Amino acid sequence: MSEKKEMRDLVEKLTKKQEEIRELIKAEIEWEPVGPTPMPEVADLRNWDMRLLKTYKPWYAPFCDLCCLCTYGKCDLTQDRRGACGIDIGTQQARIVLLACLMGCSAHAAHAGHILEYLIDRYGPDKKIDLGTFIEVEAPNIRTVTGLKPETLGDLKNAIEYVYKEITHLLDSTHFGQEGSALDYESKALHASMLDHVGMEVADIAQIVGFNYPTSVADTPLVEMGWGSIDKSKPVILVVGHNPATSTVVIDYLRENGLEDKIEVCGICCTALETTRYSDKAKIVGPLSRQLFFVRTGIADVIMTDEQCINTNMPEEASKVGSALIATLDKAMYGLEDATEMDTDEIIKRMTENKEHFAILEPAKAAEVAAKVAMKIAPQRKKELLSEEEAKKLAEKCTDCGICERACPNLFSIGDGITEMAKGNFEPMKELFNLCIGCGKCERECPQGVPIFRLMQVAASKETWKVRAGRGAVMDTEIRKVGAPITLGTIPGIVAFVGCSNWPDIRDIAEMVDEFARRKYIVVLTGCSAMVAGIWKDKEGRTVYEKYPPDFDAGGVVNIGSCVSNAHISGAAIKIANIFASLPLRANYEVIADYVLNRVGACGVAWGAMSQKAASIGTGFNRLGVPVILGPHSSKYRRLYLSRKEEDDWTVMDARKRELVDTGEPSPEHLAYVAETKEKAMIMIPKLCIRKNDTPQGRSIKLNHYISLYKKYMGGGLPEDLHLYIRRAADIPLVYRKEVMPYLEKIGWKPKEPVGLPTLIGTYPSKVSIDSVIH
Amino acid sequence: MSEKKEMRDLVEKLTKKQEEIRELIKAEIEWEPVGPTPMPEVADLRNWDMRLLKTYKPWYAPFCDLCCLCTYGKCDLTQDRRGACGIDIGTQQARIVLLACLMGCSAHAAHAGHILEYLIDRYGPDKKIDLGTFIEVEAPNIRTVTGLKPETLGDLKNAIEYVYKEITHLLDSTHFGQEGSALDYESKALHASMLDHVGMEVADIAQIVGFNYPTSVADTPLVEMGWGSIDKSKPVILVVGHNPATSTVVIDYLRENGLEDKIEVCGICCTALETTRYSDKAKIVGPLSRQLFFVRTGIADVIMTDEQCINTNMPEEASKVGSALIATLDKAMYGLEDATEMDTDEIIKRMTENKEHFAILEPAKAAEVAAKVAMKIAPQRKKELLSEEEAKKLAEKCTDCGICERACPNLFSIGDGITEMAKGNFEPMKELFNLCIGCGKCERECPQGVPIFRLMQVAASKETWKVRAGRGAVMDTEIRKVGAPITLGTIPGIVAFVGCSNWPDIRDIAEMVDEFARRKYIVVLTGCSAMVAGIWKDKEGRTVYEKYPPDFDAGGVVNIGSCVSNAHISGAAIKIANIFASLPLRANYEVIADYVLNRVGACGVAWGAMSQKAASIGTGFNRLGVPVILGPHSSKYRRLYLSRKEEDDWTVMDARKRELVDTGEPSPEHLAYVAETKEKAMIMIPKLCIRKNDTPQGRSIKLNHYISLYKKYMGGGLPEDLHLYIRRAADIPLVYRKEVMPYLEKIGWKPKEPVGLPTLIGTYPSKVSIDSVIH
Amino acid sequence: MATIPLHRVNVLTGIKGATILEDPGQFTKQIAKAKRPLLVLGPRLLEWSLDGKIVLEYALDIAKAANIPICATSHLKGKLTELGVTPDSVYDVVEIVNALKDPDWKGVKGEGNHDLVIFFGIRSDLQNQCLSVLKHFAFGHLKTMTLDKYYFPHADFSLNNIRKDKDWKAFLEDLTKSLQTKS
Amino acid sequence: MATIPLHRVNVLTGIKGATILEDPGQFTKQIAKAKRPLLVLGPRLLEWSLDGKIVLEYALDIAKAANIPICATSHLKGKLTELGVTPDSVYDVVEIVNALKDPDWKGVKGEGNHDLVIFFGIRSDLQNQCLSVLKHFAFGHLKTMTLDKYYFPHADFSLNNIRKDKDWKAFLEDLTKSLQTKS
Ligand code: SF4
Ligand code: SF4
Ligand code: SF4
Ligand code: SF4
Ligand code: SF4
Ligand code: SF4
Ligand code: SF4
Ligand code: SF4
Repeated sequence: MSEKKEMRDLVEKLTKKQEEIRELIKAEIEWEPVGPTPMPEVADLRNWDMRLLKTYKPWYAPFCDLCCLCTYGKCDLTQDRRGACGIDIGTQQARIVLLACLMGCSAHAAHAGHILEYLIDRYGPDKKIDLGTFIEVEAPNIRTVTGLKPETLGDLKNAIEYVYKEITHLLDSTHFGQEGSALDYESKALHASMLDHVGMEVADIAQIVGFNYPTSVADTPLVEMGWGSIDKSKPVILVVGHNPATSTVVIDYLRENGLEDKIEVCGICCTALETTRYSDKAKIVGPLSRQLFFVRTGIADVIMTDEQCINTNMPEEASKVGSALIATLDKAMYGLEDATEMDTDEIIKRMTENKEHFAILEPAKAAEVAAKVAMKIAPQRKKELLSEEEAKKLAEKCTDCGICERACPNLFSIGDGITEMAKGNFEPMKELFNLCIGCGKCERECPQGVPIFRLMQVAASKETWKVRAGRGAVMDTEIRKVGAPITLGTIPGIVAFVGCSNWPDIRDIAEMVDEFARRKYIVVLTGCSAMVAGIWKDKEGRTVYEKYPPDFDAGGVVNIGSCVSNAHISGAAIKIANIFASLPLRANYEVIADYVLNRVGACGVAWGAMSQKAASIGTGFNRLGVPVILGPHSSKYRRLYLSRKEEDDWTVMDARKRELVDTGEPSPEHLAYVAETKEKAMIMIPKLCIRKNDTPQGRSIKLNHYISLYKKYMGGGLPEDLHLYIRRAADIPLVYRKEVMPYLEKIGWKPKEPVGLPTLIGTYPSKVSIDSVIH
Repeated sequence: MSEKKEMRDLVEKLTKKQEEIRELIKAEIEWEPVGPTPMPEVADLRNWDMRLLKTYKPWYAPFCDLCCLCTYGKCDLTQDRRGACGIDIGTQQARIVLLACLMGCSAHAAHAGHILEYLIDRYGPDKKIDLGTFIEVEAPNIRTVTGLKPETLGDLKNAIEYVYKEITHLLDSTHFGQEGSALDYESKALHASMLDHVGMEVADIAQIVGFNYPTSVADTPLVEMGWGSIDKSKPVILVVGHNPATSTVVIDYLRENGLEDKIEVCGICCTALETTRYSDKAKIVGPLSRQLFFVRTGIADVIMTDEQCINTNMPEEASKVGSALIATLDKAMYGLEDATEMDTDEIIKRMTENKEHFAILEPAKAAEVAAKVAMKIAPQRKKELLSEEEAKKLAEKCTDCGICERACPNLFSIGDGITEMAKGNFEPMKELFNLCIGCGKCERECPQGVPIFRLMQVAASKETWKVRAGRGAVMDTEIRKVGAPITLGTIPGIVAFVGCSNWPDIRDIAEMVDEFARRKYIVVLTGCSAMVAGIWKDKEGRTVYEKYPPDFDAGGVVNIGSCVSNAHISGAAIKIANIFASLPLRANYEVIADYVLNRVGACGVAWGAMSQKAASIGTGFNRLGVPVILGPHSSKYRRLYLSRKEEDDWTVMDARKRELVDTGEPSPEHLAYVAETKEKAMIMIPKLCIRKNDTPQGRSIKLNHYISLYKKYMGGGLPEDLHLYIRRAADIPLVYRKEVMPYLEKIGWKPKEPVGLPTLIGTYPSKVSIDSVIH
Repeated sequence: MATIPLHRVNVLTGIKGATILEDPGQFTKQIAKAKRPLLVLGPRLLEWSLDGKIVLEYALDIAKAANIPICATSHLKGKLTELGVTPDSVYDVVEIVNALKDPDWKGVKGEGNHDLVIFFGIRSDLQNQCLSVLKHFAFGHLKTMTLDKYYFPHADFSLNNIRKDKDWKAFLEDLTKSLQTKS
Repeated sequence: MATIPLHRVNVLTGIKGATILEDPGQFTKQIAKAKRPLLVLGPRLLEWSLDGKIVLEYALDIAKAANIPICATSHLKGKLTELGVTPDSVYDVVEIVNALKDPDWKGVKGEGNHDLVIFFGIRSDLQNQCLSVLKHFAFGHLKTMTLDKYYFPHADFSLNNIRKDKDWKAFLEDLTKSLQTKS
């Protein structure tokens, strides 16, 4: 058959739908052959999901015995009962997980869509995507998932519209009376979460291109963090949220009007991280857990909220301390009057004179109003912090009744701390401040009206810290360098500290980062975790950002950026498969995910995971084959993916020999796992970085860390499951050989042949052939 | 200024975003001027919403004291407490309502998208939309909301993609830490629900065009309903759900293979309604409440599920009675193997021999498999129904312990019924069967294992009924005819019975339909309500479909169609404004909704509302100014929109005189209201059809019905609020004048000037000018 | 352990569940404490009967004994008229609840909002939802009570689940007596 | 009325709440009933102390008194080793719970899955979630119990909230004694 005829046949066989997809992804541009799943729909990657879920079974911890989602309810789902719709307790949990992942995915997708629209308005759809000299694979998630290589902002739109459509289909399935299988809901959650990485990638590429954020550079500026770093003698604008459209325009406005040194701009949450990518004069107050505390200091003259992770009671909180508030996005308008089309002077007048708050959805107008209002009201506002004497006095109101403790999600002994404060001992409250997640429940419950958050002003350290500004995508050059050591195992792993601030102790992140950077892991960070990695200093007074190089390389500590920058972490894993291993990524998700699962020793740590976005980010990593460790409270997400190492089947295909091999090796052991303590997390991290592809040298390095951290935190001994990870004697770390060898003999360990080219392809039904995993 | 220059200025002033919207809606085609809100975004109609919500304030009945949506939770929201995110109990309810509306909206949008894709695959995007001779305004919702006049299937795609995008933005706002205002969440829910009507309209137009459903015709065929109508001696295929892509192809397959008379096709829920629009040989088993009952009879040889409102435990239920199951859509795959690409014979073999169930996402293949499997297994299956003797025996197991009663959402005395059955008295169970919503909870709880659903086989009447096949859109010619009498009030109202089957008594609908058709209201129906309107016969043995004409006119009873056909009801209201009143509808939502609210006496009755789709359908009607009455259990939706007639402000603008008029007239009184009983509902319906625009003649007709129904069910007397609806003596119905006049005098009633052209435009901030409401 | 409502749909999900009162005297005490009680009567009172007397009549006895004004919901007014009773107000239950939320409402007597609202005879799920409205949005100015034979978690004071109709009847009669004695 | 857990996050939402046992004897009885009990100990036992003795030691006394095998979660093994105790198994809490769900699991002793699992010393929200897993997915083959000073709604048997540490201490000591007597 001539090539032409073949082509014609192919084209004839294409359905209209396939044709349309090929058009959307510009299939005619042949940068790589179009893989099997361009713009995959709900069921297209289901076989892959089912294969993952066979080993990593969902573990459900229902938060409630009931379902309350329709008017047939409430339905009692205890003891194998089913709701009126037929659903059981496990499937109901899976449905809620899917809903959470959709809420997360839609948050980023809408953020991406909004930013894109804004930038296309400014620059047109043809504005080129250029991430700098060292980044050619600009959009690994988009390329892998959709098959599109985006070259312009307009191309990104095609990608995000595909996400919108899939969100709708997935949300449909959460409706009354649909999916009856927990596994299918999980497959849908995995799909939603993969899409989340597409959405995040669109958002951050657009931001980088549109706002000129740093790119193709590792040593981004060090910016200041800490509420003590904010000069409250100046007018202060506080930006809170995630969408930097407005905050960047605020910086523009200040620059254009020569006000950059006259007005302090500071931020909380991801908008803070974004703003410091745009201006290193902007400051980071801290993560979400500092929001209520900082707002209640009254230091901010103007607060600008955008979207996600902002206090929903902000108007009241702002009014209480006399701050002005501007809501800048339609996601959260607080019932405020929409002043987008009101005369600017009128707005300013009403904000300053009547102390009214407004929604202003036009960035330029919001920026101007913010600056002018801040300058106008700052001189009149008293921004006195509490003195120790005043604090002592206020603390005396506390009767140590313990009511606040009951409301505290962490059961902290707040009363004890305050009682001590009344005695002049501020230490317990200082300690508490580091543990506190800032939920505000304690103060609300206090029958004595003790202003707990104000008291914290005295306890909270005014120290300032350094955070490296987020750098966006990992460079192709870096990937080229680390590809081999990562997949062979000689770089023991990539550890990604990501996500929110619902952690047991704010200092945990910095401690873990230090431990693994020292051990020459590649440490990457995003979001709230990226901030608080900076709140610890070594003896020389250096934060981890100053202590370790900012390179994506062994021992580097890299702030990738905000939440949406998480796509660059999944992107880096994908790029290892593509750039280093030369696997085509175009519409080739299954092969890439299989590669990552079996060969890229990466592990996410979402220690303070709290939001629905954290759910979708994490679950998206899971579909790609990256395990995630969560903090203890994250059992409240209701679902984990756990294997049972002794019982489960660890068979893989050896792609070279084309035969199934029962490895018995639980690597990675879990996909979504809750660790009780940071000590346990630090034991798990090295283990979850083990991959079947490790060379003996790489494996011995990984096991070295595993054993050494086990000994450090378990008081000696050897990990109970160590033998499962030792294939041959060469895998045993030299330093531990004397201890390990006799142990292995004792338990009757037998060496095994390592697998040449481990893959799951071939172990389950899939359109993908084994050939495609060989590069 | 020359016109050209003006034009240029306008174009120059358009942002890229506006340009893009103009392109999507083909603004250059000047069938009407483009109104103020083409493809409106979340905040664009917020002022209208806020105006509605000022009068019709949200009433929240929390279903739970807590929020459990993120890992900060559970948060206690009692007694004005706020969650860690700052949310309060009211705002949390509003968030859940928004989520419900989004689940509903996405269900229809995904259905629409799927059908469109399927049809575009078959016919190409250029297939013309033609709804027949009498329907020129083919897409009133799409035209009004988006500004697009869809001419082809491809145009519909633009509309649905707009919906996808908005869904994403709205879902974003449900994420942790966003909207802090219950009213803003309501505005978003109203937005989502308006979009739902767009999605439904897309779906049904596509179906009508693609499947050649009846259109531009009133007297569609009468089809058979009732489980007794199914000839179980033939192979039986049961279709369940909402999306008719597969069921239509099943009919095609039977037709093409001469099997139409050899295989029974019957359906439950909306797919049943759709299938009877395609083939009047198909039968309707009944509404959703009959699903579990019918499945457990085992009469179906093959069950085909598609999406929404299908039992999530169907594989197990099917297996229990030996039915074969095919899941035909990715929304609900039940964990079944996806056989879409498996060899057909192989599937049939495994289904018949191994009794396996499969997912088959390709309609043609699913249809072929269904037919072949049904023919193969039917002869081997015993489809014996329970005899009265057997039933009595089984009923004897019942100890009348009352455990089932506790689990019953309606607290039915099932045990009593069964005890009577054991004694040979089947009456109580017959009665129960009419009340039962088929949730299955009773049987599951029974410690004696009494097979309650099987027993119902004996109690359930095998009578068959007639339902008129759904007819789709109301014809423009009909609108022209009724426009004047409706807006003047001489047709007393349009009553729409819509939605699910969670009603207090399945017979309520037919009774209400009869009452209002007799009173010369226009009665329209959709969904499960449209079916059960047929389950009552008058003395001559006629159902309401036989008793009343099928015309959209006074005294007509019109089955519009399935759930998605609800868009034709909102569409009819819109068309009255457009065709009769000549108001331009293009991108002119606010003006149209204001018109409907003040001048179109229509009222929805969602008596058995249960699903999230019912939430969005109803809320969409609300935004358009149509009030909805819900059944008592619907308080479990958590939110109503109620006014307080004496306290609230009933000021409107008189558009002719350009002055504000305090009418004191609460019309319509509520937007979303729960009636405790059908009696109360029947008193409310005429009242909620009152509009400020009624002429004296029209008003007196409406009040006539109000008073007469009040007397009928309240045992005499006059409605407590009657005086509020009497503007001048001429408004008083003649027959009641003697009674009413003295009463009015007694309470000191004073006549009022009626309002010439009542409108809310001008009573709140809006871009829309009063001029635009004058036609 | 939580008292599980007889009606499983009405299980408490949350923090604040009704206090169960068993003894008519306890009810009388709470009613006596109230300055402006209100009895909200629903259509189920027409369907239920105890010893051949519809429960509505028991309800009216109670109203009379304690001189509590009545709000008749749904179409109850018809039967009341028949029994020669004129209700102090006629609202559907969601409407009266809507008014009760407002601390400044004038009440059915025009003497100010009520401080104790006794619900009786509304469909169990709807009644519980209505009680929830008041529990969350009127906790500052009123308390709620129920006389149905089921436990209502969202009320302030509720009977426990009563299995036997004769116990319920006895309770209703005793309550009437106790109220008569009191007043 | 529902027992409100001391930890408000752990409020019961649903049907089945833990039975509160007050008396050590009741605990002993339940433990004695079990054929293969298991004690799951968590890291909080290192942080809490009563009268200068870390609570872990009380837990070990109980284990010894009743001869119950121990699963040490998190990094607890370190301290146990220090105290000269070898735990029968080392799993993190979500892992042991995962194994316990499986009725066919061999148990920490290889003698079959456990029929009573006593949790002690896990972070309160996590412990409650783990108890929920077993309540929903292992109710057919095992019961759960807690010894922490808080009420855990998802357990089968739980202490009530104990305000005073000395009461808790007394309970733990009495339980040890009671178990010693029993065995
Ligand atoms: S699922 Fe959540 S909101 Fe619903 S009843 Fe349970 S705790 Fe309450
Ligand atoms: S969705 Fe299902 S389980 Fe949930 S309340 Fe409705 S019928 Fe019950
Ligand atoms: S609730 Fe108030 S008084 Fe009681 S311990 Fe806490 S801070 Fe002190
Ligand atoms: S603000 Fe901090 S101390 Fe207070 S309840 Fe929340 S976590 Fe506990
Ligand atoms: S990391 Fe979590 S809490 Fe922090 S900004 Fe992102 S989503 Fe919000
Ligand atoms: S979303 Fe808000 S109220 Fe709900 S659990 Fe999270 S913090 Fe609490
Ligand atoms: S199936 Fe019918 S009788 Fe049984 S519990 Fe449900 S509604 Fe009640
Ligand atoms: S639970 Fe079973 S035995 Fe008890 S009354 Fe109901 S049907 Fe009869």
